[in-house]
Amino acid sequence: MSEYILETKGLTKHYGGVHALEDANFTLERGEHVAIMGDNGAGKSTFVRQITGVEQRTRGTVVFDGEEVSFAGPLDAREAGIETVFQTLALADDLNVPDNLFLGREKTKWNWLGPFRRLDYKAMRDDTMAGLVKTGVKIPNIKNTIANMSGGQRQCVAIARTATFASKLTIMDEPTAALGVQETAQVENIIRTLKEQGESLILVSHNMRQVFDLVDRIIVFRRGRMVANLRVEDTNGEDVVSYITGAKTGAEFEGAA
Amino acid sequence: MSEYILETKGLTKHYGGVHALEDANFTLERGEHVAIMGDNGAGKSTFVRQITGVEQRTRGTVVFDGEEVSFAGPLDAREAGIETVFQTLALADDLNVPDNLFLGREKTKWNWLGPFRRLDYKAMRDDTMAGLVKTGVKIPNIKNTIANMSGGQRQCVAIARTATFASKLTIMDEPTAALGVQETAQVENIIRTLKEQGESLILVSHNMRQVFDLVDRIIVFRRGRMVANLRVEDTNGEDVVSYITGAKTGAEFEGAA
Amino acid sequence: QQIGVSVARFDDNGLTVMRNGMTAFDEANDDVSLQIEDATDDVAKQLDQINNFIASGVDAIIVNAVDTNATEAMSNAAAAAGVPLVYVNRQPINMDTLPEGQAFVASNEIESGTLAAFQMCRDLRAAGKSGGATAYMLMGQLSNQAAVQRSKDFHDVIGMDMCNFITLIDEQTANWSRDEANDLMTNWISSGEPFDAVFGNNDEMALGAIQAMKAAGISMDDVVVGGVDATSDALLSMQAGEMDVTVFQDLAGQGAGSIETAIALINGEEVDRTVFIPFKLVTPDNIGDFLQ
Amino acid sequence: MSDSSEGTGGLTYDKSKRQWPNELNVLAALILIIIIFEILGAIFMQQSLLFDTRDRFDSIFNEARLRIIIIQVAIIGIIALGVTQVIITAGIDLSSGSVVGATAMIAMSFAQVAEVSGAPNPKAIFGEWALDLPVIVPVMVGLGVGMIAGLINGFLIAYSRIPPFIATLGMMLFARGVAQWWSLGNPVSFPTDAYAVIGSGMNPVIIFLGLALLFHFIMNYTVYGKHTYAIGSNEAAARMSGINVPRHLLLVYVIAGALAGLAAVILTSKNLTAQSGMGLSYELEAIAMAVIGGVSLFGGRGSIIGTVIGALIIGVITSGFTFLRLGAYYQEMVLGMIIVGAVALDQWQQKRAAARA
Amino acid sequence: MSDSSEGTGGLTYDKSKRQWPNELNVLAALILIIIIFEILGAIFMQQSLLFDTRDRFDSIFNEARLRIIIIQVAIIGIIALGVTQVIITAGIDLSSGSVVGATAMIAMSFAQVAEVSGAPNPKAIFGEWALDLPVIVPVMVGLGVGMIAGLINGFLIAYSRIPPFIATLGMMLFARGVAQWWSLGNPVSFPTDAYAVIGSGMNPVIIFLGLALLFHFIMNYTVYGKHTYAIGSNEAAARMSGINVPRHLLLVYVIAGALAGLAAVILTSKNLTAQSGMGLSYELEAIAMAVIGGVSLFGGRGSIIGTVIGALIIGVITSGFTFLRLGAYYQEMVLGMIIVGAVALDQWQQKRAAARA
Ligand SMILES: Nc1ncnc2c1ncn2[C@@H]1O[C@H](COP(=O)(O)OP(=O)(O)OP(=O)(O)O)[C@@H](O)[C@H]1O
Ligand SMILES: Nc1ncnc2c1ncn2[C@@H]1O[C@H](COP(=O)(O)OP(=O)(O)OP(=O)(O)O)[C@@H](O)[C@H]1O
Ligand SMILES: OC[C@H]1O[C@@H](O)[C@H](O)[C@@H](O)[C@H]1O
Ligand SMILES: [Mg+2]
Ligand SMILES: [Mg+2]
Repeated sequence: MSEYILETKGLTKHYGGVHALEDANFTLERGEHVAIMGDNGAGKSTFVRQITGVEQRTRGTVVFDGEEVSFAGPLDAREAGIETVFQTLALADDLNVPDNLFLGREKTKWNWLGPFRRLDYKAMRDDTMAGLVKTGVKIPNIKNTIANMSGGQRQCVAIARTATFASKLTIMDEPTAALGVQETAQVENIIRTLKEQGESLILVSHNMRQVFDLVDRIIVFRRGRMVANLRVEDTNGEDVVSYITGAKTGAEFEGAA
Repeated sequence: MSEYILETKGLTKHYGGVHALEDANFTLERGEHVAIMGDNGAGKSTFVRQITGVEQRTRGTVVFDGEEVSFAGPLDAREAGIETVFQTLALADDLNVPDNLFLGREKTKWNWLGPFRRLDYKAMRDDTMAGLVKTGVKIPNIKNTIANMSGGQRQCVAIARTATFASKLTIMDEPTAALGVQETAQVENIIRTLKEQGESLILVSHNMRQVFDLVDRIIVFRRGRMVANLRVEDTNGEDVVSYITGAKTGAEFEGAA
Repeated sequence: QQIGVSVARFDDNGLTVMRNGMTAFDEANDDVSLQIEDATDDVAKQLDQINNFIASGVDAIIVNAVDTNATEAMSNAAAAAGVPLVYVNRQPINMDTLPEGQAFVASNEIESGTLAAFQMCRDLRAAGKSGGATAYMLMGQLSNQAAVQRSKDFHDVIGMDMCNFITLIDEQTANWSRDEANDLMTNWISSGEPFDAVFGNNDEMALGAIQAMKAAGISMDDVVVGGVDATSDALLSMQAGEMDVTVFQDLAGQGAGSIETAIALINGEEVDRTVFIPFKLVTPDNIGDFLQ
Repeated sequence: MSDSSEGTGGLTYDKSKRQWPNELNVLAALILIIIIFEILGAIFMQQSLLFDTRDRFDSIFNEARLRIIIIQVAIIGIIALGVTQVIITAGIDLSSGSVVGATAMIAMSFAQVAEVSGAPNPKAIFGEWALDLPVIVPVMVGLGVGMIAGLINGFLIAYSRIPPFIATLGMMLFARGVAQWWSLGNPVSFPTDAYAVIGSGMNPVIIFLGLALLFHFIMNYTVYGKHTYAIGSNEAAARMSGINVPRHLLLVYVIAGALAGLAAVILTSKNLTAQSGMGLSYELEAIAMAVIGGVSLFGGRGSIIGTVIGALIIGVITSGFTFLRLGAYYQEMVLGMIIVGAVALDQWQQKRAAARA
Repeated sequence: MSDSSEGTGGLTYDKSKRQWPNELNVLAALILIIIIFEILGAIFMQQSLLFDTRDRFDSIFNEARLRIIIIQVAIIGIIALGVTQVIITAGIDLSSGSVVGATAMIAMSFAQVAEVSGAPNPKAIFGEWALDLPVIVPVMVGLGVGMIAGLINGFLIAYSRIPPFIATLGMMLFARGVAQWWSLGNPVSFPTDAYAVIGSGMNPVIIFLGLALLFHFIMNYTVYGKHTYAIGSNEAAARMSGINVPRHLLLVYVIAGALAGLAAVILTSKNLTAQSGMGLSYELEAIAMAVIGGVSLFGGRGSIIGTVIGALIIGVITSGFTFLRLGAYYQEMVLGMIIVGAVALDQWQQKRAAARA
């Protein structure tokens, strides 16, 4: 078993003329929590999409859990053990909260019926309640469709979904962007619990306080390139900002951006 | 001319059994900047949607600029002088950045042609660049469609749109949620400029620091009701949080939530 | 010789018999090569098909017109390109002014509906109903000229002194289809109105009506049912004592005849401009002549 | 987390104000249409559409009318069950009518009898060996042909990412060609007695309602149903949530194809003949049933029950027109207006419900 | 903010890697199809599709073929110009074919001559006064009827919020009824000479290409065009941005109706007759042209140029089939496959472009 849960080498993604991600060499140790920071459009979400198979990379390799992988889609990534909260949330607007939470891995009965196996609504409802309570969100009626939820409620549903299923690696792309004060605190607690359970995590966030509170290491992206790799104990907010803005570039990344 | 630019009386919105907004009595003075805070699902966006005519209210009255109004749609609201950055952004995915920025009020030539008047692409492009620079966002190619923009880039386009057109009242629903450190600072500058120009503003935000930096007064919503109305100089973060969580309720709102 | 043929529609039972006649002729004659196109009941498409034939350099064109009123434009196109043209089965409107090198092999649609309706009238009299009889009519597609003509024929017949004892209760379209006719007849039966005769613009619809009446327990001896086409299903039904009247036209003969005429035109031979092939009434009395 | 709570955070939720299910609106439209016909019937015909005003039956209803109302929509209704599922995935199936035509021809060729009135049947496609086959053969052939058509549609849509409108438009043309080519346009008739039973009497209705019940259960209580709704609601989200979207879409189109194939079997059995023009424009009627029944063409919303009521609305209208002896020319005009009216009513109800809430 | 910069923040943008416009893919499909026909022609017919191999013309092209290729798609192509705009708003128009039928009948009744072969024309609808009218009358009537149909469609869709599929399906049935009722199914023929000129020779082609150019400009360089794309891209966003969405949609459907009306005028003039079955299934062909040309049925994407190329593809295929003497049974099958194939090619090109980028 390799010491890294995730490793990327030369990971690159171009959209036509836009070089959104360039030559990313990234490592994540087992149980480690890492934050990715950077300006809007720096390539953070692009990085997440390449790892999780949402898009096909232009070049580079991804090694997950000791094996070189090339996920055809997010289903593959999830089956390999990567749970993701995407920035776009990936919720089905016309379905209600429990349906969304269990989408793609419903609790069922009569499983011999294959695709026509019966849904266990009761069990899913109870688990949904439990999952939502962890995020601290208030939802008047979970049987309403997602289209009727507020921005923060939607985000909490997406987070509850990820937190409900165990995984080897959790990726959260700006999970608290739309959350209120209380809900943010709760979600941060969820992340702490993951840490205690030894699960690895990649957290994309613009929130400096949150990042310093929660993670072991900070990676900074600028213009599609990694420009810093900092242990939290060796750095501070101002320092990180100077990497984000381009005032500084990490020694090992010289010549990058 | 009344002293208030906006006043709501008993504004209420129910969605089926969900009482999203209940009996909101709200006032905003000319030139005043007010923040609306509250938990996820507290009813902030619902309040914004009732004022701007996106939805039809269940009951209550809205007085804008001295006249009782009942906008049939956001177009009416805009024509009356209300510019809004909606939480859902309201961008057309298949159009590019300048097209979105000027959507509904394009710069044109040959205006005698009515709906078939000619678009002045060049002028709109130049203004778009100027508007975007104000938000500090980096966009590699503004001719790419909005669908290809990162979360923060999209948000900056929506903000630039509002900032480009003068108005009597600007409403921003969580404008910096997806923004990076630099972009957030820039958008806060835009808001300060509005203050200097004497334009009124409603800012929905979960960001305590931002709110205290920018506004004159803070309104707190809880469970669809207004529960506090605080001048920033008379309060502090902890105090506001206790209103948000329900530990406290403003004297004049007793019996509300 | 290369001959282009444009047929009004391929999924039409009667026209398929005509087409079969053409194909049989084609197979029997090595020096003739047919290219048969389906105009899918679209006038404009038919005109385009003729122009495509011209562009491909065919030696002659045969047209089974979608709309006999639209033949003028077709005649003009063929005449301009100097390609011989033969109309088949349906009589062109510009028959009096056909250009040089054009002819037609057709039947007169007025006959078909009149023959059937008049025979039904006689059958009703013979059954002693001349004091008053009621009837339903199932019409073909309302945009189709055969449907319009046959319906009009029926009205004309029951307007004659000899047949005006027949009252039409209702007339509706079943779009030539047995299934729609079956449902429509069942709807009529559900209203409880008594009736003595059913005329279908074609046999398929008459057969659908018969199936509906049988399902409702109505004796086929009490109702006079007439159709047009003399399809083998209809002849079988007539043998079984259900269908009473139908009308046959020698469609296969028309098909073959049109090719012969086209070849004569190609060779510059003198041809009759009109070859008229009459309809024939079919009843249980002469059905033996039509069973193959 | 008690069973009675509807949400989290201890919020109260006023259950009495819940919006009523959309199916009730559709039902209301059905009842409204019936009432209109009854009134017009009383005025112009001095008769009732649905009730027995002539004492011809032992019940208070005009049973013959009730029966034909549903018989005449049962076959297209079966197609509409599949089309409903397709539309819920945000797809469309323009091919179902032509697939009925092609399947009708092919299945019927395996259902023919050897002897007709003492003479060998002249229409057999395959020669002697294909005559008088057990009834299971044509039925299986019908289902099989329908499923193959569905499989091709599904493959094109799910794996080649061709828009459903185009993929099924292509299949529509293709299947129409097959139907005509199969016996070169000639009708195929004279099925075995066993085959003739399938579509006789009320059998089409029983099959239609039985399948409706089955699919109602499947759409509401199984993983298949949930994923069908999820894909129609947000395909990208469904994909990101780990649903195997292509495989699921394939299954949906195969089911729709099988139902079209079954409809063809019942249709030919009912009419004792197969004609290459059969099924023409059934696709539009099936789509109309679904949409009148409240299925959203944008996907994600609708139900089997709604579609069944939609089918009944069309059945009542068809019978009502004949009942009123409305001139044939006006029928299409009025049908057009009624379809629009039913949906307009539904829209207005929903808007009112939302506003009043 | 110099003219050469493509974005903000001083980022470099590699222009050479820009994706090529989608129209080029459609053009490539057209060329591919031509090449296939040329190869098949050389092998099986020892002839060329587009070139003159028989020395019948003075040019190197088979002029008759070139002309018929475009003439036969010009009329439906005009409809497709309107349908393209409708689809770009994320709508659909199923009524255009039937509207052509109804408009054809009505317009033609005002275009008849008084004397035919010495006898007064028996088919005039209105009696003597309506014969031998100036050509502007039937043309205006045609445009007017089309616009009224479009107005009703647009009103139902924009103001009553009825889904376009249903509103135009209703109009399809309604207009078909009107077409048949107008002269009780009888064709209307014998137009004045002036009227006959409109659709003669290459006139339909000139009108088609002229309108295509006009709408190409309108869609790309005017507010009308921009709002059409915006509504199709995200209707809610367009509304929130302050576009008067209902009014705009109304305009789009009225334009589509006017184009259908114009097509009917040209069609009747070209064929010298109007028949109630005219226009049947033109809606599908018009939609096919647009979609083959790259117009997305989800709205927001597509172009007039694409649709024109799409129309040419259908024209080449139609003529190519006759040229190859492909049996009629196979034509529909192969046409179905080609439509699917053209779109599949387009999909594959786009995917490859995205991946390679
Ligand atoms: N269309 C709707 N139908 C039913 N309930 C709705 C609808 N829209 C909003 N709600 C509910 O109304 C409540 C208030 O929603 P609103 O969007 O105003 O919250 P918010 O304060 O803006 O929250 P956030 O901070 O998460 O954006 C929520 O409980 C939400 O679920
Ligand atoms: N499909 C696409 N086509 C073209 N450009 C794209 C596409 N997706 C993203 N981009 C561009 O790639 C760059 C990186 O985008 P990405 O979404 O990774 O940014 P990000 O770091 O996640 O930003 P944010 O903090 O705003 O979410 C941006 O400039 C964006 O415009
Ligand atoms: O055009 C369609 C019609 O053509 C008639 O000649 C035939 O008798 C009818 O059965 C019907 O098929
Ligand atoms: Mg991002
Ligand atoms: Mg909100």
